[in-house]
Amino acid sequence: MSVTYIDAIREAQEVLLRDDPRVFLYGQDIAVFGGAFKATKGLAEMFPGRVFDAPISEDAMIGMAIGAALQGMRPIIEMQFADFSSVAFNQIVNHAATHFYRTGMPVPITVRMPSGGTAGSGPFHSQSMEAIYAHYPGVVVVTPATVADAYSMLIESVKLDDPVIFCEHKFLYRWLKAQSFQGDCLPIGQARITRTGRHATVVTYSAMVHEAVRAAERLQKESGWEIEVVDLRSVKPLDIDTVLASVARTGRLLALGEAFPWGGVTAEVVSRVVADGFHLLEAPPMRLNSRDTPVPYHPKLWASHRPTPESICDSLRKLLSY
Amino acid sequence: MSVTYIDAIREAQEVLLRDDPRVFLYGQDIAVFGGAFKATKGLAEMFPGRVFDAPISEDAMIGMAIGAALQGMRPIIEMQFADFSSVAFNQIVNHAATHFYRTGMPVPITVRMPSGGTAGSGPFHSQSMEAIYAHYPGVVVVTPATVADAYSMLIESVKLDDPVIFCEHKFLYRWLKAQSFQGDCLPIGQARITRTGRHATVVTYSAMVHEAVRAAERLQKESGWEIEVVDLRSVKPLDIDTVLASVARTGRLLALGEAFPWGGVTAEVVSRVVADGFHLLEAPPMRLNSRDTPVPYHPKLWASHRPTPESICDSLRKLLSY
Amino acid sequence: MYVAMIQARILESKLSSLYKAGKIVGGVYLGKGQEAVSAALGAVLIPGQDIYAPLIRDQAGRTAFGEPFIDCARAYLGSSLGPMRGRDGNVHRGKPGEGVLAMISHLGSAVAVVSGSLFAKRLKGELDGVVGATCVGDGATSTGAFHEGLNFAAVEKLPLVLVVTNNQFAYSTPTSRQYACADLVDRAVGYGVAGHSVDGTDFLACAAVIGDAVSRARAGEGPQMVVARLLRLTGHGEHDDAWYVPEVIKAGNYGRDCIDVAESQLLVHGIMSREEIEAIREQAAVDVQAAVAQAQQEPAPDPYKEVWQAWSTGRFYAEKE
Amino acid sequence: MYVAMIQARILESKLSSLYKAGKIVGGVYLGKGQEAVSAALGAVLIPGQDIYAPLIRDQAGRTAFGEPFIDCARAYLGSSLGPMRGRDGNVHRGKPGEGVLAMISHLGSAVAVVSGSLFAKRLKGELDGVVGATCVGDGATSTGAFHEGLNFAAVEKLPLVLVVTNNQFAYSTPTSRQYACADLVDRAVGYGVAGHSVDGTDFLACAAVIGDAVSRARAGEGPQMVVARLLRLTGHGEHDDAWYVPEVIKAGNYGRDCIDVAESQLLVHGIMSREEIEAIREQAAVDVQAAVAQAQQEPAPDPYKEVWQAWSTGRFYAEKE
Ligand SMILES: Cc1ncc(C[n+]2csc(CCOP(=O)(O)OP(=O)(O)O)c2C)c(N)n1
Ligand SMILES: Cc1ncc(C[n+]2csc(CCOP(=O)(O)OP(=O)(O)O)c2C)c(N)n1
Ligand SMILES: [Mg+2]
Ligand SMILES: [Mg+2]
Repeated sequence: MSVTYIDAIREAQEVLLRDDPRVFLYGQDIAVFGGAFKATKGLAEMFPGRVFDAPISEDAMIGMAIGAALQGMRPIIEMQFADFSSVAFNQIVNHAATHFYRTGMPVPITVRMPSGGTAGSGPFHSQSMEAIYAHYPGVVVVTPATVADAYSMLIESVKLDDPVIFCEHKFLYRWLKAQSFQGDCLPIGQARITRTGRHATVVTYSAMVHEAVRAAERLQKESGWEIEVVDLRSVKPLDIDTVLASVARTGRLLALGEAFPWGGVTAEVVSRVVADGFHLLEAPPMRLNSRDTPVPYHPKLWASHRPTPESICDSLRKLLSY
Repeated sequence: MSVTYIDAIREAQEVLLRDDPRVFLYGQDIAVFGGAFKATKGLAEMFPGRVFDAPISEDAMIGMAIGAALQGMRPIIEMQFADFSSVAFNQIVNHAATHFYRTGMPVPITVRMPSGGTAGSGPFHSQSMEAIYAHYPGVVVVTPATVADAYSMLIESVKLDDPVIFCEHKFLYRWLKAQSFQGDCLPIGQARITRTGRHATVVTYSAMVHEAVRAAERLQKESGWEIEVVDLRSVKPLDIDTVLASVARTGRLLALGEAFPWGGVTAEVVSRVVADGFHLLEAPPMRLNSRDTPVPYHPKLWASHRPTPESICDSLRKLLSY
Repeated sequence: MYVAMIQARILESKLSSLYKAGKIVGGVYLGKGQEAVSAALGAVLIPGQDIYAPLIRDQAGRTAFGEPFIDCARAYLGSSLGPMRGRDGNVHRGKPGEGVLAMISHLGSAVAVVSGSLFAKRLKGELDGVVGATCVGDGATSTGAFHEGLNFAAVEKLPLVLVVTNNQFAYSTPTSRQYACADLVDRAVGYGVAGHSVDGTDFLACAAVIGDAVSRARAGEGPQMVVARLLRLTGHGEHDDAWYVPEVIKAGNYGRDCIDVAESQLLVHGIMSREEIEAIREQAAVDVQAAVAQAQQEPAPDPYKEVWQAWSTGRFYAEKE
Repeated sequence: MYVAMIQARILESKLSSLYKAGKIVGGVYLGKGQEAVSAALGAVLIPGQDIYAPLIRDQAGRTAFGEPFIDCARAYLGSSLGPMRGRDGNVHRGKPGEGVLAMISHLGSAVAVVSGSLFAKRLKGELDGVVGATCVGDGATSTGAFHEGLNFAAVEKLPLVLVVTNNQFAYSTPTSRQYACADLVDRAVGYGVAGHSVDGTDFLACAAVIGDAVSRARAGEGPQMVVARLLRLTGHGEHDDAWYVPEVIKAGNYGRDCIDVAESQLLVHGIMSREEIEAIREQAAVDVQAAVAQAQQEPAPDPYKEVWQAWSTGRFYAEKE
């Protein structure tokens, strides 16, 4: 029997509710309905009085969570889509993120953000906002790419004392399957070598890990190139040591992400690698992001807006031929 | 007689109101009171019915501007502090920024954001949000560093058909003086070599241009190093050609900014330079940003949170000694 | 107005079938049960003059305001000739140059935009007799954007008509988890705007109350908030069977189908005959079918020809990229 | 409560002098004229049990709630021993572990946070007899955060006491540009919360009305919104001389100084004698002076010793940076 990425998220929440009386869930349509993506299916019935439907008030949802966290609770907030967190932006970056530094009292909230593009979702149900939150001091931003990570990192996120932006990728929800929820349980802040290689390193995270692996497999078959794929797992903190160790082996770096191209995770990765590992590089480090437009609605446009195995292969070929 | 940076902003608005009937001003306390920083002093009296006080509703202020722009107007919106634009974030990045791509109809609004740190302003009146907005496709983000740029770029911003985030630095408001508002009138999208040099390039923008120049002068006096300072002027679009040309001359790059260290302008600059000018570099490109905490309130902490001539000199010495 | 209701219902049924047949990518959100409210508004707005920001359940209002079926069909079927050229979808379509705003998903955000358009018209001296209208659901009233936008309109005494269609649910969330006032119309006094209440299943009442609100706004009486009570007669989207809606609500007055009510009212008052109604239905079915057939033959957007430019300022591309 | 008012007034006059003497960096925002409202709330809240989120004009409430002068003096004078250790300033100070929230500048954002604290207490079974209170100005009522937060509290029927101090201005903006309802208390019905109105210059009335609101919340009657009318008797901050406030308002009832009113009420009702009042004043002056003197001798924060860490999770620093 196989389990999916969304199963992992649901299961982690069940375990958290079961094991930790401080945990409660709050979000739009997450109680009886089980959430827009069914990430909380059945939990309201299993845990009466601990799973709540919220009004359409993202700002207040986060404000509420901050207040609850200050009282010792561990709220998990579901944004219906990451894109809607734009209206909760202030409470996240100015209230939750600054609180520990300002007062010494941490704000342990976990904000689940269904992120990333899927066909036909369009400009307001497809966004990848990890870079926006990671820019701010005080937040932890995690971006699980596997079923096991979705599971263990959600559990770990809730245990962390800092506010966590949990970017779960909608494309992976039902598409990504595994035999179980168990994995290597790497801690947040540690990257993983998803695929080893020696000719180039692709540093990426979330759904793009799988596209990178596909591209790597294709290049291996086609021309014998061995591409290493590093899954950052969390973009803040960002495990530059694992990245540097990989680049030390391969000498070549492609930073890959699905978010908009200006700034973002790929720029941070490249900047850190060149700062500390300039001498390791045998070719200019490259970046591949989405195109610099809103995420288009039509599947044909969408498929060419985000990086694909084809465009990743193209970038890698360029990188390898330098 | 000398004029200041804030005078330039006020004067540009006067000229715009005088010359373009589509222009109006909207913001908190900007009418009779003339604005928290007096950037609109006297304009309500000079231009009756064209300068309006807004309720404390930043989201609606931007929404209003979008609607007005769609009717052919050219609103200039004053945020009382850039930090408060966090509650207008959604209207800016999701409504204004996406509108041209989605519908073909541009949204010519200019949002004035009093940005950056000053002593004693603390975590919520000191922020530099340029990177947050620049991440999103569709917006123009400008960061004038001189009196003449504040003047000409504000005028040009209002003439642009795209939404412009006009990041004006509060520290420069009264501190920065010039003989007149006239400058070289470089267009938005073009960087300027503020100071020529041949040993290293500092790429920066806004108030940090002046700190970089100070650092450069100090290093020149101390040890004869000639540091080139590039003022980006706008961070999106970002004039990488001018930056690359400078790096081609100096072989060394320090990207400098006052914003938080994760991601941001400095990461974008470094990533683009290494992508296109890797072979030009004789040393690993460096970055210097603020520290990774909220902007502290106490002047002593604040002064050491942002880059200073001292810390810039330190970075440059490291860069030059590589 | 009744014609638009019927047309919208038939158009939407078609969209629903197409969705179930997998012919539409993306969501389908229907206005079933809300046609009277929606069309009552669309019908009294003046194209080319007024501003209209329809929301997800406003097919009837769009149709009443004059939207041709082909615009709708193109949007849902992803034709590159559609109003959004495949860049945005379905209910988001708009023609802002013609006064129909192109909504973003974030609920409540159109309130300030419509108001801003009116504010601009006043500055231009073109506000006389103009109104701006938008619709929100019970759920959207909980957003900060709704509050700020309405308050702005009230302070400026703009001719905004804000129709709140209280369909008892926001997705699956019942109104008891959305607000605690007795009736959403109680909010009007707190903003200093006029409040109107109407049974949204009652065709003639909708026409009267919404028509009156629009006239008042047009006459300079400031913002008008209309709260219409009814039940969403479908899922939140077509992926949702709305199992969570209790039978008792469905069986009650809210559960009435406004189209049935309209028909009997039209017949009783002798406004239309059964034959006329049948003829409208038949014609609508034919026209919808034609629009769908046309849109289905049209090309999808081509990513290789797509102009991937989010700025309108051309020189930013020419010079730099 | 009266003691706290006097103490706050004396403390704030001192802050004002220090500001004018350039001894304070950053802004000074005073509660002059608002002490009765502020203290009435602070005095009936129970330290160690209730949640209190004071805003910029709540020195009197803080004092009434038990804040020692030294906390205030340390914050304004930048002592590293202050509650915010120099990391944040002045009116932002708080001790969230003791139920006094540390405000951020963004107006309205505390409403949801206080409510969330109460929600948590309910989940923990510790809500009985507890209230949470916060204060906002007329201007803050226009924020989306205010709306969303209050609506949330209403839906959850939380024991929130929301005091809206309508001091006629938000910075320089008069209420006519802020809202269009007749009275902000008209908003209560739209949220389904209890509304109370009070003349904020009237000491005894404030005590009665705010005391009653707090008791009702404590008794489980759900959110209570109190709207107090008065005039800010100072600039927005000490940098502002408030020239834009029309004489006619200053001369009217709003312009009364609540401390004068309180004194005459205390004397008339024989609650205190003039000697007692004088003694309180004198003692307050001495105590304020002592606190200021102490804070002035204390060290400023040292950037070299500062722990520049925004995460509380230590291993993120140990491992990676
Ligand atoms: C700010 C925001 N949060 C969440 C959503 C997701 N969402 C889309 S429709 C909807 C329910 C809307 O309910 P209501 O306003 O009552 O309108 P109805 O669908 O009932 O017509 C939700 C939660 C959204 N679009 N915007
Ligand atoms: C969201 C937001 N926008 C703007 C400001 C800037 N600001 C600080 S105080 C103030 C006026 C507040 O007026 P009001 O709420 O009436 O309180 P009062 O100062 O009169 O007590 C403004 C505009 C802010 N703090 N937060
Ligand atoms: Mg609804
Ligand atoms: Mg006020």
